[in-house]
Amino acid sequence: MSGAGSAFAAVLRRDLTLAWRGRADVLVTLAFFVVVVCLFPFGVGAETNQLRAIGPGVLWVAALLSTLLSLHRLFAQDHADGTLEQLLLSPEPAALWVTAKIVAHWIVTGLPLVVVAPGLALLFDVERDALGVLTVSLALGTPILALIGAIGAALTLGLRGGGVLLALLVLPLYVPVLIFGAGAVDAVLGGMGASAHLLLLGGGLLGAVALAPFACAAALRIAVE
Amino acid sequence: MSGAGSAFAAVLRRDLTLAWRGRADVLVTLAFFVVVVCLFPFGVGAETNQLRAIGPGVLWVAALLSTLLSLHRLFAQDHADGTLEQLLLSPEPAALWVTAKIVAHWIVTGLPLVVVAPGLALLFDVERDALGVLTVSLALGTPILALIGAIGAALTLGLRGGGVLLALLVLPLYVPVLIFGAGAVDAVLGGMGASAHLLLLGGGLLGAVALAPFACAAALRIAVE
Amino acid sequence: MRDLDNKDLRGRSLLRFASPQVFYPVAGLLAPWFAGIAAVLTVIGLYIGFFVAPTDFQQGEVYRVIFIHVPAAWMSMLVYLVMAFWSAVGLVMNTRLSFMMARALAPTGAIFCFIALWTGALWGKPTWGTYWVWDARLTSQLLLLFLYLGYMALTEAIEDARRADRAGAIIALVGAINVPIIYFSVQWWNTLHQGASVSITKAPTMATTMLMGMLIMAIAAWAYTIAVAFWRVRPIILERERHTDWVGAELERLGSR
Amino acid sequence: MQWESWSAFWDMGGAAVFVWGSYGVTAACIVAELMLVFRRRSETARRLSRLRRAAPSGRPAPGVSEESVR
Amino acid sequence: MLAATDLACLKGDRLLFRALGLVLDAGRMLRVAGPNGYGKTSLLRILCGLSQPEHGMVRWRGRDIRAVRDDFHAELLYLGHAPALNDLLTPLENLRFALHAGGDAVPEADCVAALERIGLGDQLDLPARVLSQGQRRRVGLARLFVAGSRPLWVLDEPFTALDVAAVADLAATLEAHCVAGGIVVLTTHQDAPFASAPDVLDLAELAC
Amino acid sequence: MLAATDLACLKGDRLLFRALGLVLDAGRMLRVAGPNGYGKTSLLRILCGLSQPEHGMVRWRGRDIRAVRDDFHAELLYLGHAPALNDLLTPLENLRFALHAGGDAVPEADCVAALERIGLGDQLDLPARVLSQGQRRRVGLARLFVAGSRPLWVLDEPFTALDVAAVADLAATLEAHCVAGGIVVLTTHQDAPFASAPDVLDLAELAC
Ligand code: HEM
Ligand SMILES: Nc1ncnc2c1ncn2[C@@H]1O[C@H](COP(=O)(O)OP(=O)(O)OP(=O)(O)O)[C@@H](O)[C@H]1O
Ligand SMILES: Nc1ncnc2c1ncn2[C@@H]1O[C@H](COP(=O)(O)OP(=O)(O)OP(=O)(O)O)[C@@H](O)[C@H]1O
Ligand SMILES: [Mg+2]
Ligand SMILES: [Mg+2]
Repeated sequence: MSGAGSAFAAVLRRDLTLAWRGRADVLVTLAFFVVVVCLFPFGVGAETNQLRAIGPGVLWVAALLSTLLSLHRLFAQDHADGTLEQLLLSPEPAALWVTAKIVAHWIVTGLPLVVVAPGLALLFDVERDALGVLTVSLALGTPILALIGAIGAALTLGLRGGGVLLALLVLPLYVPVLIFGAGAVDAVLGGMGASAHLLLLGGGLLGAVALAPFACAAALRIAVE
Repeated sequence: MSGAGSAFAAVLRRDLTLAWRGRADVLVTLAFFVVVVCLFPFGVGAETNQLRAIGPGVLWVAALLSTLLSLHRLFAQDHADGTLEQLLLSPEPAALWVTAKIVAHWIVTGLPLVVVAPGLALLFDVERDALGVLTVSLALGTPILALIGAIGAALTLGLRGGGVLLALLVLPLYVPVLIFGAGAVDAVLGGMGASAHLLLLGGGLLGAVALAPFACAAALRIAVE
Repeated sequence: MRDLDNKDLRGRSLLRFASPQVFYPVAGLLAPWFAGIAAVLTVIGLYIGFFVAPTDFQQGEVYRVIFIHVPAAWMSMLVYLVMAFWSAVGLVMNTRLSFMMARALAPTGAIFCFIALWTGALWGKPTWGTYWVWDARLTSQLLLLFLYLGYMALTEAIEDARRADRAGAIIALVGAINVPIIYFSVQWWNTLHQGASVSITKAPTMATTMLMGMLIMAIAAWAYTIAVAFWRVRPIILERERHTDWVGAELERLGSR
Repeated sequence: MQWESWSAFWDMGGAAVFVWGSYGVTAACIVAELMLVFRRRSETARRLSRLRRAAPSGRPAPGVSEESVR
Repeated sequence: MLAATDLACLKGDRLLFRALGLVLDAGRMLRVAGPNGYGKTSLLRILCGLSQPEHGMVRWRGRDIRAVRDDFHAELLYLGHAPALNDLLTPLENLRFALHAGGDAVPEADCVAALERIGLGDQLDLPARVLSQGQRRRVGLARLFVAGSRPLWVLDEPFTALDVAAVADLAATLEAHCVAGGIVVLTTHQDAPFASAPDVLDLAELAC
Repeated sequence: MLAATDLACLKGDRLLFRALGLVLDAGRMLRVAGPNGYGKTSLLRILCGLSQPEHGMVRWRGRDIRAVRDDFHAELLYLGHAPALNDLLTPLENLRFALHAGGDAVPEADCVAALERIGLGDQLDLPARVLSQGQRRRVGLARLFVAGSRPLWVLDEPFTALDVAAVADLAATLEAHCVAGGIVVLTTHQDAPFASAPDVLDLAELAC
C-alpha cells in the first residue's frame, strides 16, 4: 500500500498515456470543434455582420457539443473491459480516482478547445477585446461541463443509446454554463465588463469540483451492479 | 435458401425490433435535436429578427449533428458482438443488408426529425410558406446524410476515438447537403422558389443510394479483417 | 518468408515498376534530381517574383504572395486527385505500391493546402480588410484541408497497414467525388455575397513576367512534391516489405554506411 | 531592378508582415516537412535493422506436406 | 473439399506460421492444436475468408474461395470467440436472425426445437443480456442443430464455458456431423470426449 | 475468515439459490460447481460485494463486508469473466495500472517478472488488442503472481482459454497460495489438475 493518492496518480497517468497512445483522439475532438464552428456559416449564410453577432454564441455551443460528444467515452471503455469493476474493488476512495479521470479527460479534450477558440473567433470576425474574455470563460466553463457531464456519463453507462440519453440528461444542466459563458463575451462586447459572469463561472467550477466526483462515484457503483 | 432479399428483410426487421425494444433510443435522438435547437437562443441571444434569420440554418445544422451523433452506433454493436462477422459470411450480397441497416437507421432517427422540424421552426418564427420546403428538404437530405455517414461509420469501426474521427471524415461531405438544404428554405424566403435546390438534393439522394452501400460494404470487410 | 517476394512481377513490362522492390531504387535515384530541379526553379521563380515582376498598381507589393499562393493552391487540389487516382488503381488492380504512393502524397498535399490558406489569409487582410471571409473559393479550400486531415487521421488510426491502405483508399475516392460537388455547392451558396474580387491586371508585359514567375514556381512545386513523395514512400516500402530478402540486404547496406 | 535599397526590399512597401509572413511560414513548413521525412527514413532503417537482429532468419520451413494432415 | 496451400500468416512483426498446407475431405474432423498465441484463431479466420493470408491460397471444391465467396459462404458455418449475440434480443430472436441473415429460411418451430435441444428451453424469452456465460455460448451453438445443410463447420473453442454435460453432447454432435459427410475444423484446449480422436494439426510444430 | 450466512439470490423471476451458507478459513480452496446458469457467477459477485444478495450477509473476519468495504477490498483479488484489459495499453502497462489503482505499489521489475512467469515475455510491448484469447486471460492472471499480500482470491473460470501447460501451472499456483494460508474461491467446468481436490459447493444441489 502506498497510501491514498496512489490510485489518483495511477489513473491520471494511465488516462493521459492512453490519450497519447491514441493520439488521433486528442486532435480529433478538437477537429470536431473546428468543424462544427466552420459549419455554421453554411447553415445560416455568410453575411459578415450576422456572423459577428452570433460568433461567440456559436463557439460556446460548439465547445459544449464537442465536450458532450467526447463524454460517452469517459467510462465506456473501462466499463466494457472490466477495469471499472476492478477500480471499484480498490480500497481507495472512488471519488479520488473519478476526479483523476475527469481531470485527464479535460486536459485531453477541454484544454485544446480553449487554446484554439480565439483563432476560430477570428473566422467570425469577433472583436479583439472580446477574445480574452472568451478564452477565460471557456477555461472556466469547460471543466464544469466535464464535471457535470461525467455524472451523466456514469448514469447512462452501459445503457443502449447511452450517448444520446446522456445528451438529454446533461444539456439542461449545461444551459446555465452556456448562458454565463456566452453572456460574459456579450457583456464585454456591450461594454459592460464581464467580471460578474466570470465570478459566477468560477463559483460554479468550485461547486462542481466539490460535488460532482461523489455523485459520479455513486453512479458508477450502481452501473456495475 | 430463400433467395436474395432474405437478408435484407431479416436485417430490416431485426433493426426495427431493436429500436423498438430499446425504445428510449428513438426518443433520444429526437430529444437531442430538440435540445440543440433550443440551446441556440441561449448562446446567441433571443432577438426575434436575428433568430428568424438563423432559424432554418440552425434547424439544418442540428439535424446534421444529431444524425452524426447517432451514426457511430450504426455498426458498433454488431461489430462488438460478432454479428457483423456473421453477416459478412452470409452468401447474400453485402450491399443489400447494408442498405437494410441504413434504411432502418433512417426510419428510426431521421424520420422523426423530419416530422418535428416544422414545429420547432415555429419557435424561431420561421414563415409559414417556408415550413413545407423545410420539411421536404429535410426528408430528402437526411437520408443522404445517413448514407454518407454510414460509409464513415464503417470506416471508423472499432477505432478508438471512432465517434469523433467519424465526424471529421463526414462533415466535409455533409457541407453540400447542408448548403442545398438550408439554401432551399432561404430561396423560398427570398421569393425565388426552391425547386432547383430540391432537385439537386433528389439527385444527390439517388447517387448516394446507388453508391454508398457498396463503399460501406467494402469498408466493413476491411473493418473486420 | 524471405522467399515470399512476388515472382510474377519480374516481367519486362511496365507493370514491373508496380513492384515495390523495383520501384524502391528508382525512387531513390530520381528523388534528388527532382529536388534539385525544385530548388533551381524556386530560385529562378523567386528572383523573377521579387526582382523582375513590377509592383502592382492596385495592390502594391502585397501581391507578391501570389508566387506561392497560387502554386500551393493548385498543388493542393492536384495532389488530392492524384491520391484518389492511386487509390482507385490500388483497389482495382490490387497493387500495393499504389496505396503506398497515395499515403506518401497526403501530407504534402495537406501542407500545400495549409500554405494556400495561410498565404491567402495574410493576403486578405490588406486587400479585403479581413483575414477570412466565407467566400466560395476559400471555403472549398478549407474543406479540402479537412478532407486531407480526415484521410490522414483515418490511415494513422488503423494500425494494420493493409487495412489502413484500403480504408484510406475508400475515403479518398469518396472525397474525390465530393470535391467538385463541394466546389460548386459552395459557389452557389455564396454567389450573392462574393467577397472583393481582385484583379491583377496591368500592362501586358508585367502580366507576363508575373505569369512566368507563377508558372515557374508551380513547376517547382510539382518537382518538390514528386521528390518528397519519393523520399517518403521509400521507408514505407521498407516497412511493408521488411520480411523479404531484398529489404534485408538494403538494411545491411544502410547500416554499413 | 525593382528596389531602391535592401531596406525597401525588406519593407515590401509596408506589407512586410504579410509578404514575409507568408514566405516565412511556407519556408518553415517545407523545412519541417523535409526534416520529418528524413527523420522517418533513418528511424525506419534503425527500427527494422533492430527487428531483424532480434529475429534472425527463421528456421527453414518444416514443410508440412499435404499428407501430414490428411 | 477444403484445401489450403502454402499459407503464411504475418501479425505485426511476428510470422505465426508459413508453408502450411492442408486437405480436408468430406467426413473429416480436424483439430487445430497449439499453445496460446500460436495462431489457431488466425488460421481459422483465414480458412473462412475473414482475413487474408500473407501468402498462399484457400480452395473450396477446388476453387479459390476469394473467387467463389458467396457459394463458399453458403456452405460454411463459422462460430468464433464472439458469440454474435445481441443483448436486447431473446435467444430465439437471435437465432432466427442469424439463420435468416445467413440465407437459411428456417421455420420458427425448428429454432425453438434447436434451443430446447441445447438446454435453453427455460430462457427462450429472456433478453440475452441476462444469460450466464455458458448460456450465451449455447445460443450460438444452437445453429449447429438447425443448419444441417451446411457441410463445413469452423468452430473456435466451441467448448469454452460449457458445463460437462453440454461438452459431451456437443462432441457427439460434431462426430455425427462428420459421419453424415460434413467437415469440422475446431480448436480447443480441453480434452473433449470424442469417441474417435480427430486429426490434429499442431501449430507448435510449424511455428517459425 | 470468509463466511456467508443464509444467502439468497433472485434474478428476475428466478430464485437461483437460497439458504446458502459457507465458512472458509485460511488455507481452504472452494470450488463452486454447477451446470451453466445455476448461479456461480452471481454467487461470486455477491461474495465480493459487487452485487447485493436478496437475503443474507457476507462476513470477512467476522464483520459485514458492507461495513468494512475498503478494508475488505484491500485483501481481496477478484478476476471475473471480463479481463479488465485496455486494448491500447501493453500487458505491462495494464498490469501496473491494475496494481497501482488497487493500492499496491509494486516495482516495475516485479511486474515484468510476473508477466514473464506467466508466459508473456515476448508480448510485453504489444498493445493488448492484438493478443490472442489466451494471452488476454494471462494478463489478468499475472496479478496472482505479484499480489502475494492479498489473502482472498475469487476467480471466475480462471482456466478458460488457457493452454494445457498454463492450466497446470495455474493450478499449482492456487494450491501454493492455499498452503501459504490464503483462501481461493473459484469456478470451473474443466477438470483442473489439482494435487488435492478442493472443497466443492455444488449449486445444482441447492437449486430451487
Ligand atoms: C484564405 C484565403 C484564400 C484561399 C483559401 C485561396 C484559395 C485559392 C485557390 C484554391 C486558388 C486556385 C483557384 C483556381 O485556380 O481556380 C486561388 C487562386 C488565386 N487566389 Fe486565392 N485564396 C485566398 C485568398 C486570396 C486573396 C486574399 C487573394 C488576393 C487578394 C487571392 C488571389 C488569388 C489569385 C489572384 C489567384 C489566381 C487566380 C487564378 O489563377 O484563376 N487569394 N486562391
Ligand atoms: N502486431 C503484432 N505484433 C506481434 N505479434 C502479434 C501482433 N498481432 C498479433 N500478434 C500475435 O499473433 C498471435 C495471434 O494468435 P491467435 O489469436 O491466432 O492465437 P491462438 O492460437 O488462437 O491463441 P489462443 O489459444 O490464445 O486463442 C498472438 O500470439 C499475438 O501475440
Ligand atoms: N431477469 C432474469 N429472469 C430470469 N432468469 C434470470 C434473469 N437474469 C438472470 N437470470 C438467470 O440467472 C442465471 C445467472 O447465472 P450465473 O451467470 O450466475 O450462472 P453461472 O453459474 O455463472 O453459469 P455459467 O457456468 O454459464 O457461467 C442464469 O441462469 C440466467 O438465465
Ligand atoms: Mg484463439
Ligand atoms: Mg459464470
